[in-house]
Amino acid sequence: MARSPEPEAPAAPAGTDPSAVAIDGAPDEMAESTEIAAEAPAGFRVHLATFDGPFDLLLSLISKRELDITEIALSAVTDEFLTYLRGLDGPDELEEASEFLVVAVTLLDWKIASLLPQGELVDAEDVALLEARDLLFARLLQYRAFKEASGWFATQLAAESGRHARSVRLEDRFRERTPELRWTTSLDDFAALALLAFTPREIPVVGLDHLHAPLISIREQAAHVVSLLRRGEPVTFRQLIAGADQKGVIVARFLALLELYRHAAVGFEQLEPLGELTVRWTAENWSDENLVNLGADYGQ
Amino acid sequence: MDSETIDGTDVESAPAGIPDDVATERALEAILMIADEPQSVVGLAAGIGRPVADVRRALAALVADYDGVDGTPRRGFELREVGGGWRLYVRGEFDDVVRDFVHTQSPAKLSQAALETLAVIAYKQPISRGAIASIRAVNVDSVVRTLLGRGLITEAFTDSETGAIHYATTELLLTQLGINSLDELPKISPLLDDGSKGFDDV
Amino acid sequence: MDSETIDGTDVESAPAGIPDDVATERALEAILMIADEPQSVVGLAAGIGRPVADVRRALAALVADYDGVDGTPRRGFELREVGGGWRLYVRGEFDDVVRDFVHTQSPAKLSQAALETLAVIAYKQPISRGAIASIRAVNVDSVVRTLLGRGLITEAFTDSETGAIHYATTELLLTQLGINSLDELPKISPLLDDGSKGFDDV
Repeated sequence: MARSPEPEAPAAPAGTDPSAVAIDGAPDEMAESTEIAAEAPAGFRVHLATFDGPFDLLLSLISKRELDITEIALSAVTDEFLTYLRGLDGPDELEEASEFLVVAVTLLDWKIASLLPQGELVDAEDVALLEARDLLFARLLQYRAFKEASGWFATQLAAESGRHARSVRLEDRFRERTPELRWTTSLDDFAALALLAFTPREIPVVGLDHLHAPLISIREQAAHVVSLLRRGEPVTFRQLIAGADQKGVIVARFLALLELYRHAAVGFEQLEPLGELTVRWTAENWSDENLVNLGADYGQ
Repeated sequence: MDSETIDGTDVESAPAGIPDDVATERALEAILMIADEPQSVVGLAAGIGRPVADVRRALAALVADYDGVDGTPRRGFELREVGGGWRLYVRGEFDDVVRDFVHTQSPAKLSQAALETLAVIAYKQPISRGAIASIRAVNVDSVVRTLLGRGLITEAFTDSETGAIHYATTELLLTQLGINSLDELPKISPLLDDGSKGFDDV
Repeated sequence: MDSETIDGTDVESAPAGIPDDVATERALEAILMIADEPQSVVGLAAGIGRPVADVRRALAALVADYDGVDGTPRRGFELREVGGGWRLYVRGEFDDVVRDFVHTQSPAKLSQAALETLAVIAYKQPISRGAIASIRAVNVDSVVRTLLGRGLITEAFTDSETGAIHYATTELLLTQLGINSLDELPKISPLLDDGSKGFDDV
């Protein structure tokens, strides 16, 4: 299914690189179908009120940069995302943090798929790699399709709510023919119904169900990463995540690396595209106090 | 033309009016189709921004139209003036068909939606339709009509300011529940107290 | 049909629905006058004791009649097929005029999250909450609750193995969208077909 989605993509203009097309089409449509930051001409902005889910963010990042996601410079997007997170304040931090982990998982999947072929994914597994990459691509396309459809739903619901159907009080002469009421609700059931009715419909929940692991501290994982790297020898990312039995731990170590990179504490080396990623300790003045603030952007 | 007829008092109240080329009959049909209560001629005239005399003429024309006096079909409904207002009714000769239809269509049991709405009214009475709708997060108009029709609720009073009708439960509900007074309703207050905070704006 | 249901006890009330010389259209008009929700063709046919094909023809004739296609007046109301049945509506161009005469409480608009979830359910039904969540990549519990509460979706079935509840959309949703069946949803299948290959495990 490698490149199959594009030809059918409704927004795809003809004659461009197919893998880029679907995403190229995104910016304008995104501006219409979502309120995400579309009005901000410069600078990356996401309005919290409408921020909803990692795909939203990925889509807006991608559409803003007009990048082909299969060749996207992930680090640029990640940096941008970190900057965005850094600018956040207010009571939504916890939610942001959890949402971020979801985004990070997606980014990580993506990164693994596109940049970090580790272990058994090397060489002949390029095909599988492409598929994994396109799976993400397909997911984004699918999500976008539903998002566009939701615009149609909104329009229809709004239009129809202005329509008036005949719905009038039954004339008395017909009322008498209504069958006699059969009451089968007990007093307790009645009270239970009231309880049900008074229960607020939308209870604000931080969506964590999809993370099957407990929240993992980026700071703790950073400490682990730092302890490995400070020995001085370059370490591959594969080594860094060796023994990690939870996806969340891998994510957190990945995030920790990004954070450390931002503090200029580590450097990356990759000899060839999709090659092994080597991490090197580059900090000149590092104290463990730096660890204390690490991950603060994620509400930790 | 529109503005003169309502003596320019409140241009906004009849922004819709209707375009000059639309027959008064058509606009009246639209209103009569959704009107629950008989509509006065003056009210109709104000609503569509046409002179009272024109509305009167159009109503007479509609009556004749629906009655089929000029070779038009004699409709299954008719326009009648009842209690000082105009409303669409089922034409008398179809009463039997409609009665049977109502009989077979109306369920003997209340729907889940109706029961929930009834419970809301029982615990929060007197309560307006708008307040019920906010709690239930759905349009409750037809359900409230059903409950009224079943005699389980009644119109307690009309708010003099907002004009909103407030509903209360009846003796019949108490009988059905097997209790003597509303005090005997099981207490759900802890949650109600908590929940109600969110409904203050209702 | 009526006669069976009342086993001949009351010959007057429903000898055979309506007299033979009464046009089906007229009886339908009478019933549509009191209908509170969309009426299915079959239900209408049973109600007036006329064949389904006849009812279908008559409904089409009424639509044309009210729309004024054959030189008849274009009425202020129209007959629409929505949400799996037929119902009288105010003609769209009179919605503004009519607004002041109805005091319906429309519930709050759905959030973007609810709209997207609704779209996912509409296109992929029946679908479990987990599957929705993995498409939207967020937790959808509260949104699903909202949609259930509004009657826009319903619990279609529970998977006997996993215990996962699968959701489907309701006729009320169709009504509120102003469409008659899911076939009228805009086509997004080209995109989905490609994307869905990867989601078999979802």
